[in-house]
Amino acid sequence: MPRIVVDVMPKPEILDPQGKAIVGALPRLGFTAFSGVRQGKRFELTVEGPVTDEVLEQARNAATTMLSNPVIEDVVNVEVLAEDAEDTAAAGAAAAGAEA
Amino acid sequence: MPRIVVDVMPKPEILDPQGKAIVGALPRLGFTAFSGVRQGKRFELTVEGPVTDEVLEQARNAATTMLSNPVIEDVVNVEVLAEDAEDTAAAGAAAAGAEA
Amino acid sequence: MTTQSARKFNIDTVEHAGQTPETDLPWAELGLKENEFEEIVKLLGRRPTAAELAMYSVMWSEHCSYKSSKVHLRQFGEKLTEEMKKDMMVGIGENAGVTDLGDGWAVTFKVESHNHPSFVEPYQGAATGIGGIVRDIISMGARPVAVMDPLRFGAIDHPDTARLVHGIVHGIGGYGNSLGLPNIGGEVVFDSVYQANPLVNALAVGVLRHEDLRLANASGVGNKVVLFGARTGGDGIGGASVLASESFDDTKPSKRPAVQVGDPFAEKVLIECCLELFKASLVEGIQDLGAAGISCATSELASNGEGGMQVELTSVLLRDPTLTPGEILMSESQERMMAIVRPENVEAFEKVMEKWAVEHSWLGEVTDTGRLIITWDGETIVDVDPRTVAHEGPVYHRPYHRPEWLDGVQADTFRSSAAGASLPSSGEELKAAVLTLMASPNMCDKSWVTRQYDNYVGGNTALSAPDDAGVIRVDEETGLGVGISTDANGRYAYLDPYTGAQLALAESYRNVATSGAVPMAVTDCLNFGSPEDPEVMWQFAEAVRGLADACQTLGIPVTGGNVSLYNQTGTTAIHPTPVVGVLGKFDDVARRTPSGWRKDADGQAIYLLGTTRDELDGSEFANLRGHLGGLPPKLDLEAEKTLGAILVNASRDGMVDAAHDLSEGGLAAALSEMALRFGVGARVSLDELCERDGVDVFTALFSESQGRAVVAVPRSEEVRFNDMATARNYPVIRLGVVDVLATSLDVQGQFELPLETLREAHEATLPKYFG
Amino acid sequence: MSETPLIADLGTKEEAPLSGARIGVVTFPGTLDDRDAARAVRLAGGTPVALWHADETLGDVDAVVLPGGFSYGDYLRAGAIARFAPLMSKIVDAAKSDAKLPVLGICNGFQILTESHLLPGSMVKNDHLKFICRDQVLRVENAETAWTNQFEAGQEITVVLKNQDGQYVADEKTLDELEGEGRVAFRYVGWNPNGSRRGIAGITNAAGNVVGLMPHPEHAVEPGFAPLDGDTGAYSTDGLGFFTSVLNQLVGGAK
Ligand SMILES: Nc1ncnc2c1ncn2[C@@H]1O[C@H](COP(=O)(O)OP(=O)(O)O)[C@@H](O)[C@H]1O
Ligand SMILES: [Mg+2]
Repeated sequence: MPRIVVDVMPKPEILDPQGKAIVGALPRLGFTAFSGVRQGKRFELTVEGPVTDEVLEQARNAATTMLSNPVIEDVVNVEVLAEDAEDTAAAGAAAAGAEA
Repeated sequence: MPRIVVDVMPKPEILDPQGKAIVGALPRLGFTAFSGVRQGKRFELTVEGPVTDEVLEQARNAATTMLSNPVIEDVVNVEVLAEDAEDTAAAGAAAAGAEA
Repeated sequence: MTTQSARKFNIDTVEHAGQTPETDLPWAELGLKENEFEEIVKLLGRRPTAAELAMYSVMWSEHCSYKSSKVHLRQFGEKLTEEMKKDMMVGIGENAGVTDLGDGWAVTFKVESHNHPSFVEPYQGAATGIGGIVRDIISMGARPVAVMDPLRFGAIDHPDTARLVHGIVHGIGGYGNSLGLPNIGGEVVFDSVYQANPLVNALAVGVLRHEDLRLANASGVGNKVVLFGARTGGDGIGGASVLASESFDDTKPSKRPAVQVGDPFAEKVLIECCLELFKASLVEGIQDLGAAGISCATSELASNGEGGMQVELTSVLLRDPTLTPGEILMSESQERMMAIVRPENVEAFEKVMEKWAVEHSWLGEVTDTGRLIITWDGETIVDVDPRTVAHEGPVYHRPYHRPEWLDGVQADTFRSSAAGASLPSSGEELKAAVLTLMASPNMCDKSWVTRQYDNYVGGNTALSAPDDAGVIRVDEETGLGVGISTDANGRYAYLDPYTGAQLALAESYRNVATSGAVPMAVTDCLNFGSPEDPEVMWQFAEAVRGLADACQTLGIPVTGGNVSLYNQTGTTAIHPTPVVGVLGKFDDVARRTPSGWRKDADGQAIYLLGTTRDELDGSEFANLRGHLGGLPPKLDLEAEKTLGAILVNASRDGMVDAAHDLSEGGLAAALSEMALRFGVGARVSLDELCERDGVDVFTALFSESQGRAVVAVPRSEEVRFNDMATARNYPVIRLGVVDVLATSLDVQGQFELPLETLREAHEATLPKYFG
Repeated sequence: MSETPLIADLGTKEEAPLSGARIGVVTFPGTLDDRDAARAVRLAGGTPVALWHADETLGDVDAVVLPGGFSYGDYLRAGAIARFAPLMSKIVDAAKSDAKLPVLGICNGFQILTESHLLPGSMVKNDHLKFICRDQVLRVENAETAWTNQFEAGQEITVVLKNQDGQYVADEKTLDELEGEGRVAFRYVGWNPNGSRRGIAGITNAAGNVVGLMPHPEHAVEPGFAPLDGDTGAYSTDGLGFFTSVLNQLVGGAK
């Protein structure tokens, strides 16, 4: 079944405590190449049928109204997952998802 | 400065309480197109200089050893952020990241 | 929703099993021994189906069947006296024991282990440990009201310890805090013997009205069987998933998560939803799903009730539609319950589910056939006598013998050892020793841990860490309440498991009495190495015998508990660690005694109850010097009873304002903790004590003699208090006074220890290692 | 010196005289401190009324408390899903209406209020990334709101702090506005326990009827089950002031 990915990141001006903790810990494990880390969220929404424009529009709306809080977060990406894209056409009325 | 994205998702067979709570709430807001939701993490690692193979390798290692918990999570993606890619060449020895 | 009947399985039916007796079954991979498999064939009169094999294998595992420990645990029942049974409403054998508190109130509590899962995945292992024990409490018909967490970790400076401490503490908090259950106590102990075998024990306590008591039985022919809560996934079946062969079909994914992920939100909703069911009397019997999942719930409900049950397995709601019937039966998915509902209550039951948005599915009904019949799309895949699954599993009389090394260990006393040479004796040396002791990993301040736990939620917590017992109000009208403590000293139990187990009970009993509660009931979690090692088995047998004997003397019954075996790496077992929880009752929690003196206690007299002997073997002081040998402190249970009675009476009659028992670290630890509790100093002298008991100052400070407690007595009560102790013939001695102006612990003629210095040393240790 | 038993005052369960005011306490799935909030209302002399998140009407309550907890597990963001409950839209409307329904959001309730945009800013994880439970001293910065009029401005009170996502954040402009309009209601005294901007523990809307704070006043209402006042060592019942304030306001009492 096709999936839509929604990526949400903390706004650049908001301090990200988790990212800060990670950037502090990385060098201790020998990872010295990174000067900053920010931790956001990735949602994968499973779609029953084909990903129509209407469905993508729903995903975009859900992303801004519920999956993110505009005061502290930005939606940085909403897209159909590439690896599912080939299935998409074939997907049709497949059986229901496991997670409902 | 270039950024590397690391995406981490709960393993498919593992319960994802976050995704479950969201999938239950979506229809109440009129978002009926989605049969399943899984919530993972997205990390953005800022790189000081150019993204060499060595740096990417560090990111991959950090992804599996520190940014994810292999017992319950999969690293589903490690890549240079496309929108930064054009900067990459020019990046060179830019100033330090905001978050360090 | 997927209807599973549509799925293609090559189902191994009972009929098929009858026709194919020669089929190879993976009984060994499922952990069964050959004789056990043969026993199953004998019981059934044919080979088991794959689903039956799944059920027997999980239900006959050590964890579910207690096959190695059963013969010993019997003593808890055999040694019960009439006095001990008086307030016991439900004893061992049910999900948790229930004790009558009077006024129509009852309390249920139990401690359980989640050791191994917490080593593999500390956060989720510890979280689901809390989740599991809380479901046991719900299934008695009770509202869970508090949790506790006795923990053991490896050496504090071992590289893996921080991972475990962070994950486990975070997991316990993450789950317990989200359930709205205050954490009212526990233990944090570091010892290298627990390096790859950390102990995560979790205790939950719940309260109920008598009429809400529920048991796990399926009674009433025709009553419905319902499964509700989370969906069933592949959790806890294990990577092996040998049951893939059950379907004789190798196209299915064989990856099954051994790790269970907890969903505290789902459990919180489950709690409220169950309480609503109990209140409206909508369930007849109820059982939580923990280890062995549906196998356990169906077979236990059936064998405790009318004896028969019929269940259709394709009705189970799944998270993972590829699960085979055997896997569904074994799955340990969390946050599920099974209940028995009268047909006339079905509609009302469904209304409650709807209100809380809890998924449920009707699986079948109670029958009087004496058989547990499980079908898959109408075809019978399980047809067993449920008793043979749930209660009549194998019982082993495992060989045991006293370890040969024990004589040598017991002969190696602290005083005779190199570690016991050059003991502190000058005031400066003693002061330094007290600071070192109070900063040591086991004696240091634990608030780095306990601050991550909500101890206020519910508004009924009258005492919690760092006091001797957690105290919870049960009835807001009367103040009726309970106090609970958990204790164990693995080093004592290593030196002498019989006495060691008794010492754990005695300490817990003393802690509860010190807080002012009358001890009433016991729960225990017996953490040991491999029962297949005769020396470990001997430790286990001795500990159980010791505990049962001591319960009889103290007159309080074990009402439930848990056994955790195989806590060992290679041939090295952990110290025997019998964690004992004691529950006591308050008529009014307003009378509970805190473990330190307050700012308004100036001039109150400080008394020591009990006798101090030269007992340093197995002590924290010896541990500081890396020594473990000799015999643990002597125990006089009659003296403990008297001490308990004195402390309870003193609390009830307002004769003491603060009390703290003496245990690890002895008097040095007790005085330090009492002063630090509210940051109020004291002046004491040990001269009289040393003279009376014939010990030196070092021994007076660091000996771990039992039967002792320090109390603070208001001036107006001194005469009464002294009279009470003397009347009971209990040694009592005045050590000094609370001094609000002194900002130190002043041991006169020896040293003066500024409280700030002491506090800094005491509080720095955990943050230093764990951030 | 004092001979009174240290814990004697526990026994006196004096409740304030009933004012008759009805204070709704909302329960969402995952709410934890609802019974505690109801107890606090009762001890202050009000009548607690249980409200259910899925209710379509507010009934005849005079004020509403959104209590603490982990609504919907706080899995998405604290308060994010609860905000969409049917009852929340009624509460938002009533709070914004001319009637200015007094609303107090405690901890998760505060998070729900910011998610609902009744109050500005938001909460992120504590800067130390751990759950923290401690006795907490606050300074009352604004003693004019519906929920603080029984305090004095500048008064220091002791309540309970317990949360995981308690770090208050907002952009500088919003923070300056809050400060300028006197809408910072409470500030942490001493150590900032979660890294909140400008030490902010609670804020109010411009009208003063909607107040949100991370610490828990409902856990500082009953001796014996309350935090300790750092100075006197006695139990703090400072939290009662929140509830007596709203009762006072409802009977039309001025400051
Ligand atoms: N893991 C923990 N969780 C909750 N409370 C704890 C934990 N560890 C220790 N405590 C609390 O800290 C205090 C001191 O612990 P401990 O020294 O083991 O007490 P005692 O010697 O009286 O049994 C007690 O109140 C105990 O309940
Ligand atoms: Mg104690």
